[in-house]
Formats: sequence, structure tokens, C-alpha cells
Amino acid sequence: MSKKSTEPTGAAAVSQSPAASVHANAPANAKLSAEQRIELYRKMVRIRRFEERCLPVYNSGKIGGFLHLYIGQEAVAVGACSLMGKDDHVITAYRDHGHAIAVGMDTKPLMAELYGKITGCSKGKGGSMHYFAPDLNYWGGHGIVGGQIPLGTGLAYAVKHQGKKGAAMAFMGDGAVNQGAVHEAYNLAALWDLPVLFVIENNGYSMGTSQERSSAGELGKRAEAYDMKFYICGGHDIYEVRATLDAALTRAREESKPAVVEIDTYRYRGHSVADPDKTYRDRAEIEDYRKTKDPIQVFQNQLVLEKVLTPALIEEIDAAARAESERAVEFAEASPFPTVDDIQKDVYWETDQPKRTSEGRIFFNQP
Amino acid sequence: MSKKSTEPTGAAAVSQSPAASVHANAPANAKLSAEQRIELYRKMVRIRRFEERCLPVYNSGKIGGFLHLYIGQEAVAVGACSLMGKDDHVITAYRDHGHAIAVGMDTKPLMAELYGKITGCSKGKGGSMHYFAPDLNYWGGHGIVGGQIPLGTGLAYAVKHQGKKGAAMAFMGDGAVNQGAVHEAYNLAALWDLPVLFVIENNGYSMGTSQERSSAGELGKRAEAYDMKFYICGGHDIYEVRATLDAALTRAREESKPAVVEIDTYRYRGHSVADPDKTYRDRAEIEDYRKTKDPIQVFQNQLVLEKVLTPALIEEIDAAARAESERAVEFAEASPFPTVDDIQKDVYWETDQPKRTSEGRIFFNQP
Amino acid sequence: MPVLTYREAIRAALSEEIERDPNVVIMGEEVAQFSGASQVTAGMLDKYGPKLIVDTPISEAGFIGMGIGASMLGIRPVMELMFWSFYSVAFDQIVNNAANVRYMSGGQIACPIVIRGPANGGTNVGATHSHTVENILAHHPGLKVVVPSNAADAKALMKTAIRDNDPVMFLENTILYGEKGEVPEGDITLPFGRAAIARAGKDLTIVTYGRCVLHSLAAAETLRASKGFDIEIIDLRTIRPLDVDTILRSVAKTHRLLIVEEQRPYCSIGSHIAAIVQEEAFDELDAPILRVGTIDAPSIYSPPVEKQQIPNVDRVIAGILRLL
Amino acid sequence: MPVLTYREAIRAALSEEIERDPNVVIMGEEVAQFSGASQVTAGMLDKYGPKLIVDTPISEAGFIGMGIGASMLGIRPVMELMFWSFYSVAFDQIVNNAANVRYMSGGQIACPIVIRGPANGGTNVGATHSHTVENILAHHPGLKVVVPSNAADAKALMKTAIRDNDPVMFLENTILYGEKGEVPEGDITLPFGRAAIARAGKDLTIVTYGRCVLHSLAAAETLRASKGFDIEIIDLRTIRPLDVDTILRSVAKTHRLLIVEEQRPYCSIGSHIAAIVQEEAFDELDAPILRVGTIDAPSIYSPPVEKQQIPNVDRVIAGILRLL
Ligand SMILES: Cc1ncc(C[n+]2csc(CCOP(=O)(O)OP(=O)(O)O)c2C)c(N)n1
Ligand SMILES: Cc1ncc(C[n+]2csc(CCOP(=O)(O)OP(=O)(O)O)c2C)c(N)n1
Ligand SMILES: [Mg+2]
Ligand SMILES: [Mg+2]
Repeated sequence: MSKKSTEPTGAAAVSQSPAASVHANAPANAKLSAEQRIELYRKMVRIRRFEERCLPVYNSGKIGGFLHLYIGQEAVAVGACSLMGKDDHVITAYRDHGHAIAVGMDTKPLMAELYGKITGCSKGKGGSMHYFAPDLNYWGGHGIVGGQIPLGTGLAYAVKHQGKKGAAMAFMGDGAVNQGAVHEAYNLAALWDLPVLFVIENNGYSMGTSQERSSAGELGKRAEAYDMKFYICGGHDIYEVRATLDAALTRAREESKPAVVEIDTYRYRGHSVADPDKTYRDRAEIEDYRKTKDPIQVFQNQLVLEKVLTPALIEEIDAAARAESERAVEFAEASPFPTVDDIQKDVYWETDQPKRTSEGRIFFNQP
Repeated sequence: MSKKSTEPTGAAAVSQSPAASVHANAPANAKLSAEQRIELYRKMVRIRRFEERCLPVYNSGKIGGFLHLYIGQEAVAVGACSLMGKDDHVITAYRDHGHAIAVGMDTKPLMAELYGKITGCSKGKGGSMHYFAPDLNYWGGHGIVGGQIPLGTGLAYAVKHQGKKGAAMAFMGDGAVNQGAVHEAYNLAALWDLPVLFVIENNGYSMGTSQERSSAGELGKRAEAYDMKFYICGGHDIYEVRATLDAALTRAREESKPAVVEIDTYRYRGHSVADPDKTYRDRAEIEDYRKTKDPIQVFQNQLVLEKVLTPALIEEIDAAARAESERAVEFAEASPFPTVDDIQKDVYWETDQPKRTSEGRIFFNQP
Repeated sequence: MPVLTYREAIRAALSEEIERDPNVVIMGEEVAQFSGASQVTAGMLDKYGPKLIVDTPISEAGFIGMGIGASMLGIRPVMELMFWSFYSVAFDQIVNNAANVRYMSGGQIACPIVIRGPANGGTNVGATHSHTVENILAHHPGLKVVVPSNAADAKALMKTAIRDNDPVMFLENTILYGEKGEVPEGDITLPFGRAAIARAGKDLTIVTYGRCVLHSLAAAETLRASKGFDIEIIDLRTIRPLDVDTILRSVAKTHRLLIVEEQRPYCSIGSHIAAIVQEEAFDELDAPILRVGTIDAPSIYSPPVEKQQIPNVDRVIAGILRLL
Repeated sequence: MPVLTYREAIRAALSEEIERDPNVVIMGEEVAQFSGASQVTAGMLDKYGPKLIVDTPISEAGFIGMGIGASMLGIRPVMELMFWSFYSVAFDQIVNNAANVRYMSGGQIACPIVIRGPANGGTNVGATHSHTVENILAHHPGLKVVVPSNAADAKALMKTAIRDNDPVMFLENTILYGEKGEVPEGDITLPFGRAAIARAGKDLTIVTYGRCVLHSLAAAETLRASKGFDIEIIDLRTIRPLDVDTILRSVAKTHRLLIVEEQRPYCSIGSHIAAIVQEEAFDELDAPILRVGTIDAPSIYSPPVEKQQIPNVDRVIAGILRLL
């Protein structure tokens, strides 16, 4: 792929004189080792390079359906998921690549999933919107706006019921808060003190609809309607994301209390790759964000200031991320598609076992 | 029927030394003529007598399904509906007898509806939960908790779209606020400045679940989540109901603004007549409300103080209401049931016309 | 054998399973303090406490979705819908999340949830409370659908449902709740997909399920007495999986099929069974397959008329007489 | 005759009706400023302004319910579901309020609402975005269901739908949007319930609708060329009402029936048509009625595999060859 279509991460791209993050000393951040900081940075770069690599694949027609890119929002998923303990769980909507890489999924099966290959993380059955890794406490990747929020509440319910000190983070977009299921989940979580964080990734738009055209009032503040605590923070500085979510997660785990966390962020690409992105916002708005708040740049600047990153390391990380996404493409290309017989696998637990437990006809096939 | 099972309305029942309503001088109330005050009182008594008369009919097995009585809440429906102008509309849930009488429906077809007779207001097709009188701007009577709230929002949308200066009142119970559709309607109404009042009749319980067991936070206050105005008032003093709703309705009509109005009230009977009402509240709680806040008593006391009501008039109104409900029973008893052929009428507008507009089979009958 | 009502039989299954598996929780509107709108869970709050018997707000999408999410982590929620009709507000959670999450994740996730409650007409609760939803649920691969007709089956099938690792939609019937039947003691389960021959016969096959089994049995006895007909009645017990073999075997014997169901006709379970049987037993049929169902309109309130709208003994008899 | 795409034909109908009747409003997510997720309403905001072309929040239950309420007062809302799949979150409003309010009020209320959007698989958007919902909608008396297969029908049926005083569920197809066809100019409407003979023939009847009409025509031409078969194809156009007479007439001529539908099989439209035809044309059938449909699983993402999951020309040919 051409380097042109990718976002710069080289030191040359630093357009602002960097100022240190005011959140660097928050406990969650102060305790990070240099290696851990680099790993956070690396994950953000890996997400971006992975997604940028998806674009030409999509344009070549090898990826079908939707492709909702996370580019611009990387600090949110990486910051949030870096705080997960063994009893913490994550669920999100269809814009799910970032969280998948953030929780630790390998990019090969992610790319293979986009190709619809049987080696995909969901065996080619889910596609871009449906990445899952229950072994990493990652419960997907869901397509119906807001529909994942009750599920996330259920994860928190289960953790609490089983007496574990964990919490669930249920991510959604700014448009999703207007779904009824979200409101019902808020009430349940607040009423029953469930350890769930409702994380709104507010990128300003639901498809082509700006926040003020879709939502009355302020989003995070709606938590007050349920006597729930809420936090609002910026999503371009990963330290800020971590500081905020660390506080909210700790409270959720220790006191078993839900909260709404609204994180302001931005997406550079259209809603999905198919969105021409010409009707609802200015290019200048995008450029402005990119120049002043790009989360990778911001963190790079910070880590350079901290002397954790050097120009050489920056280049190395970037090159590795590019190489990794290249390998993911090779893996996906080389993998086989599912067969027609695979269509009816993974529908029922029982029919996936060596021996069925029920009798009778469970699928109703036609020629 | 035995007088015993009915609530007293005679002057003898006044158990408190009456104090004048502080809302008597609100503009909406100050302007009422004596006749109008009496009419308000009469409506409340008529509702109560009608519903009390339903009970023995239900117990005799002539009414099927559910019977949700409004007894104790009369001041809300009567107060609210007395404010309706020609472009104002009302919709409510299944506890809909009070509103029906309040908007001016005749009790004969109401009773016949409970009997399931073809002379019923909904031809025996709807039953207790489904009273309607579109000619009186009364859009029913709906069974799915919260489901009527988007419809009410649509009534307001239509009024506004058609350039009329009206408003819609969409009633619901305290349990209904936790339905997703309600939240979606709130957001739409606030976002688009629709002239709708979301009126919560907070009787403290959704079936056997007290407000604090079903809802986090305060109900009316949830309006703030959408930057919507809210009002909270007592529902036992019809003057208070009228004063509050008059302000909200005027604002809705003049400024095209929605609001939430939470009205505190109480139901004396079980959730429905089938509810033994033994598990979730004390008798003492009921008795206390009845003694201190019975809306009919409270208004009677007020009108006696105002010298608008006399003991003789009180008795006359009560006797007339009892006689009216007796006539309603006679009418219902004497009316015929729908026939099996009627089952498939009133399903489609087009098949109810002399000539169908579509071709082909529209009903799929079996023997 | 002990005699229990259908309601008690379900309660017994719930109780035994809650004692057997600490992951089982019972949830729904009014299931605890109120003891269940239909009293199915009566007494359970006292016995098992509020952690296991949980009252919910009126938020079906919220709490059913929550149950689905919890089931992904191994909880086995048994969620009551006060009426199955209220699935309409939780429809997305059921048909998209419960039915699809296993598939979309390539088989990584199981949802061992049971959703239960009554799904029937005949109690004059009107158009919004009388849905029979088995066809709509069964249409969705990923879901299993159970419709027991008697106490013993209700108990055994409920136990199977709770232990099943797939989402099971368990459809009860308010009119059957009070019906008594012998229920074997002990830990008896029944596999899904095994129909019962409720009555053996040779002249005609009736395929039915739920309350219509009772109508069909009564009609068969009446016509046995008056006309000497010997009618076979198949009680499906589960709708998905479906015991097609038992149906085909019976049709191969009787060559005549009547389907009795409390469904509106368009795309009903009966229409599907008719489609299967005409395809797979074409040469066995001596007459068209007929159906007796609900008259095609929303549920009417009027009590005596609703009795005519849904199948009843007379309408089943009329159906039989069109075939014999 | 002018040639329009299916998309343009629908847009033309919407535009003509909006100009004809001041009560018509177009509403839905992204229908205005974004010009429609599938571009159906492109340009309409500029032409008719934001009062008539209205973007909604992502609140299907809320805005569809609002539309139903507005329709009770005489507004004629044409509501877009970005995908029909999203009806799942508005299900209660559709099947309880739109379908029942007339009935429950004893015929006092009419709901002249149209709900429209694409309902199809084949675009690799996965299990939650690929529902074909015609069977579920048609099951509910009170609703009408329209599934046009070509541009001319789409325009004429949309005009009929908007003028109809009952709630009309209008199911489009993302893959058909770009298909071109001749569309007669002027104010042409088509009555609901009148099927089209898309191809006359005598050897076999195919009953189908929507995009499957195209597959069926292609299969028929292929087999005409290779085997000389003369196949009759009936395009239903509307699902409820259903033109049963045209189907029966054709079966009386060909004696063989194949149903092709993009539905999962259990309780599909095809199963219902099979049930009707075996009942009403029992003696006309020389072979079992067969169906070609979607392979019974949630929609798979994998692009080449999804092509096999839903009906395609090869699978229709295979179906025909099983009957001839
Ligand atoms: C119930 C439902 N309605 C509509 C859609 C179509 N849709 C997919 S994403 C989207 C916008 C969501 O915006 P937001 O919640 O802000 O998330 P973002 O895409 O910005 O991450 C819409 C309308 C859907 N998937 N589900
Ligand atoms: C969606 C839905 N869920 C559950 C029910 C059953 N139900 C009917 S009324 C009711 C309680 C409602 O309480 P509230 O809103 O406070 O109104 P009230 O009865 O006190 O007037 C319940 C749970 C229903 N009709 N619809
Ligand atoms: Mg957004
Ligand atoms: Mg209440």
C-alpha cells in the first residue's frame, strides 16, 4: 500500500510544540513502566496501521459489507482495555477493531475475518462488526445500535453474582444513547448497583447526524436521571482516558457501582468506508482534530518528552506495525473460505458437539 | 349492589377539618364558574361510582380479562381533561376508565365494552384496557406498558405539523418510565420541541413493585436528562392538578415545548381486580390515604367551604351517579354480543368499506 | 404418582434446578414479592431469597438482554415474561442477541438462558396480551421452542430447558396452569424433539401441541363415541426441534392429517408442518392436510366470542369431519 | 418509456406523493442531510425542506411509534428503516400499535403509515442486518406487506401504499436498488393483491417475489435453452394481501409448483403458500410442492458463502430439476 494514505506517525509530524499531559501523574499513569508506556503506544499504532491496511483490501473488493474504521479514536480502546483485570469484561458495537487489538487479539485472524475466511476470529461468520474473544473477556462486536448495552450489564451482573471483584465496560457511540435498551440498562444497573461502566465514545456524529441533531441534553449527564455518577473526559490523551476510567473502574469493582463515562473523541474516516463523508461535516474540522488532537501524535509527543520514545523507536514501532498488518493480509489471503457445510455450524451449542442432546429436526433445509 | 363496598361521598365522611386549597386562586381555577366546579366534582363521582359498579359485575363473571380500577386517582384524569381545548389530545394506558369519562364518554358504551357487547365503545373488541373516543380526542387505552407514549408524541407531532395550537397529554404509570420507548419519545419530543406532556400518574406501585424497587432516581426529574422542563404535583387536590397542568399545557401550546409532569396519586384497589393486594403494601397505607387525601373528599370539602356544594347537592350528585351506572349495567345487559362474523371486521380500514380497494386474499381462514 | 397442577410442576422444576445448580436464577416482573403474576413462582422468594428470585422493573429489553449477557458468562437465568406477548419490546434481544451471538462469534459463545411465560389466547386480555409466538420464535435458527401440554411434560421439559446450553423459549399457557396431572417424582427430564402419541389411532392423525392437545383429545373421544372414529393424536411438545419422523410415521398409517394449533394462520407452525408433510409424504396423503387455528384477526376481547376465535372442541370436530 | 433504477422509481413515487398530499412526510435515520443510507431519498431535502424530509435519532421504537400516532391524526408518514432488520427494536410499535389499534378501538382509528426500507441478505452485512421479515409481518392481521421486484412495480406500489389507509410494510432490496427498468410516466398505481405473470409457461409454476424473481427468470431462460422447459413465473408483488387465485390457476395448468423465496424455511411465506396450495389444489398436483430458500442458519458474513446461503440461479435450477 501507498504510504500516502496513512496517517503520519514520524516525529516530523509533530505540529505543535508538545506540552506535557496534565494526567501523567494520575496514579494509573504514574505507576506505568517505560515498557508499559511503549506498549500502549505500540497498540495504538498497531490499530491504526491495521485499519489503514484494511482500506485497499476493501477497495479491491475482498472485504464485503461494512467496514467501520476506528482511526482517530485509538486512545479510548487502548486506554480502557489496558486497565482490565482478570474479572473485567468488555463489549462494544460494530466499530470494534480497536477494542479487539487493545484486549490482545492477534491481527491475523482479525484480517482473515474481514476476508470471510474460516481462519477468521469468528470463522468468517461475523465479519468486521463481529469480532469476539471470550478468552480475553472480549464479548464483541455487535451490530444493532445500543443492543450490546444490556448484554454488558449482564456481564456485570454475572461478575457480581459470582462474587468476583470485576467490572464490565460497555462501549457505545453518541448516537446509541437514544436507544431504549440503553435507558433500560442504565436503570437496572443503577437500581441494582451493578459494576458496569457505560462508556460513550462521543465522536460527535452518528453516521451523518451530529450530536445536537440527535440528542437533547448532554449525553454523560443523562446518568443523573438514574442517580448514577458520570465522568466526562477527552479521548485524545490516553493518560486522561486511563486516569478517568481507572477511577470509575476502581469504584465499580470496590463499591459495585455503575457509572456513565463520556469520552470525547473523533473519527477521521466516514461512518463506514462506504460513507462518502461529504454531506455533514467540513474537511477543516477533521484536519483541525488531526493536527491538534491526534491521539497517537499526542501520546508520541508525550513519550518523547518523557524520553521514553526516541525517533528510532518510533520508526521501529511503525515499521513493525506495518509489517504485522502485511503479514495479516498474507495470512488472510492464504486462508480458505468456509464451506457451504459450515453455514449450519455454530448455530446451536448442541449441534456443535460430537453428539446431539435433542432429537428430531432442528434445521429445516430446502434444496 | 351493596352500598358497603363503595367509598363514602356523603358529608359525614369528612374526617378532617377542611382547609382551603392553596391552589384555588390559580388562574385556571379562579376563573371557574360554580357550575364548572360542580361538573368537575360530578365527573369524579361518576368515575368512582361507575368503577364501583363494575366490581360486582366482574365478580359475577360477566367481565373477562383484566379490570384495572382508577379509584383514588380521579382528580388526575378529571383535572387534566377538563383543560382540553379542541386541538388537545389525550392517550393513556390500560387504566383508562377515568380518562374516558373525564373526556366526556357516555358510561353506557363503557359498561357494554366491559361486557364484551357490540354496543361497547370498541364494539366489545377492546375490553377494559381499550376505551377509545377519537371524536373526543381520546386515543385510548393501551395495553403494553409505555407503548402509548410514542403514539402520544405522534399526536403532538401531528398537531404541530398541521399548524394547530394544541398539545397532547400522554399518561403513564410510575412503572412505565422504565420502558425504552418512553425514553426514546422523551428525546424526540425535547429535540423537536413537540407540544406533548408526559404525565406520570405516580401511584407508588407498578403492580406489586414500589417505586423505589423499580426505578433509580426520581421520576419527574428524569426530564432533565433531555433538557426538558418538569413539574411535580400532588394528585389528590384537583385544583393543584389543574394549576400545574394548565401552566404546562399553556407552555406546550404557546411555545411548543414538551414537559414531564409527575403527579403523585394513589390507587385504593389492587393493580387489577384479580390482584389479592396482600403482598406489597399495608392496609394502613391505603387507609391513611383514603382518610387524608381522597380526591373526591378533598374536593368536596373544598367546594363545601366555597359554598358551591351543599349536602343536598352532594347527595343528589351521588344518587345520580349511582343511577347512571345502574343504567349503564342495564344497557350492557340488554345488548347483544358481537358475532363470529364480527371477528374479522375492524381489522383493515379497506375491508370495512363497502368495496375493497385491494385484490387477492387478505384473511387466511381455516375451518 | 403425585398429582400436580401444570403450575406446580413448573415450580417444582424451577426449584429442583435452583437447588441443583448455583448458576440458576429466576428473574422477571413480580416473580418474587408478588409471587408471580400467574403464581408460578409462588413461595420461591421465601425459600431461595432475593439473590436467586429477582423482581425486575418493567424493562423487558433491559432485563432479558441482561440475562443473555449473564448467560454468556455461565449464569443460567430463567426469565419470566409475564405474558409472552411482551416479547415484542424485547424482540431484538431475543432474535438478534440470544439467537445470533453464538453464530456471529463463530461458535465461541453459548447462551444458556430460558425465557418462559404464558403464550395463549382465551383469557379475554385482548389483542396485545394474547399472542402465540411459537412460529415467530421457531423461525429463527439459534432458538429452541418448547410448548408443553401437561404437568408431567412441563416439569421434565423445564428441567431439560434449564440444563440446555442453547437459548430455550418456553411457552406456557394461563389456562393450563390449573390443570392437574400425574407427575413422576425424581429427576426426570425429557429430550427435546420427541413428540408424544397422546392417543393412538388409525383413521386420522391430528398433530397439535399445548392446550389444543386437550381439545383434540376431547374431540377424538366424542367422535369415537358417536361415529366410531379412531384418531391418533400427536403432541409435539417441542416446536424446534420438531419430531418430523413421528408425524410422518403416523401419516403413513392414517393417510389423513389435521393440524390443530392456536395460531393465526399466515405462516403458522401448522402451515410449516403442512408444507413438510406434503413434501415428504406426498404419496401417503389421501386428502389435503387441513388446519384448525385461530380466526385470522387480532384477539377479540368479548369473552364468548374469543372462545370461538381460538380452537375449541367443536371447531376441532368440524375439522375432523371435513376429513373423515 | 423512461428507464429508472428501482431506487429512482421509489424516489419518484415519494416525490409525487409528497407533492400531491400535504400530509405526506418522509422520516427516518439519515434520510435528509445524508441523503439516505441507500440514497433512496437523495435530493429530497433540498427540494422539499426539513419539515417534510426529517432526520431522526437512532430510536426506531420512538420514531416509528410517533409516526403511528401521527397517522391516527391523518398524517401520512413514510418512515424509513435503514434496514428492515432494525424493526426488531420497533417490533412492539409495529405489531401491537400499528396492527391492532384499529381493531381494539372497534374500527374507529385508521393508521395510514408506510414503513419502508431494504429487507434482504446478500450484502455481507451479517446476521443482524439481513433479516427477511415478510413472514413475520404478514402473520399479523392488520398489516399489509409489499415486496416489489422491479422499478415499475416499486413506483406504482409505493404510490398505492402511501394512499392506502392501512399500515403498509414496504420491503425493498439493497441489491435491487441499482436495477434498471422501464417505468411508465404519470400517476400509475397498482392495486395490492394482484400478482404478475413474470413469465408465462406450462411445465412448472414458480411462485416467487422480490429479488428471487430475477433468479427465477434467469433459471427459466437457462433451462428453456438447455432443456426446452417452459416455466411459468408468478411474481407475487404483495404478500398480504396475497393473490391466491393466480397461483391456483397456474398450478391447475402446470401441476407442479416450486416456491422460491429469500427466507429461512421455518414458517416462511413459502411454507404458507405450500399449505394453501396443497389444500386448495390437492388434485391438481402431480408432485410435491418444493421450496428453494435461505439455508437455515443466521446470515453468514463470508461473501462467497453468503451467495450460497441465499437463493441463486444455480439453486433455483437445482430446485426445478428436482421437479421436472
Ligand atoms: C437499531 C439500529 N438502528 C440503526 C442502525 C444503523 N446504524 C449503524 S451505526 C449507526 C450510527 C451510530 O452512531 P454512534 O452510536 O454515534 O456510533 P459511531 O458510529 O459514531 O461509532 C447507525 C444509524 C443500527 N445498526 N441499528
Ligand atoms: C411491556 C409490558 N410489560 C409488562 C406488562 C404487565 N403490566 C401491566 S400493568 C403493569 C404495571 C404498571 O405499573 P404502572 O406503570 O405504575 O401503572 P399503574 O398500573 O400503577 O397505573 C405491568 C407490569 C405490560 N402490560 N406490558
Ligand atoms: Mg458517533
Ligand atoms: Mg403505578
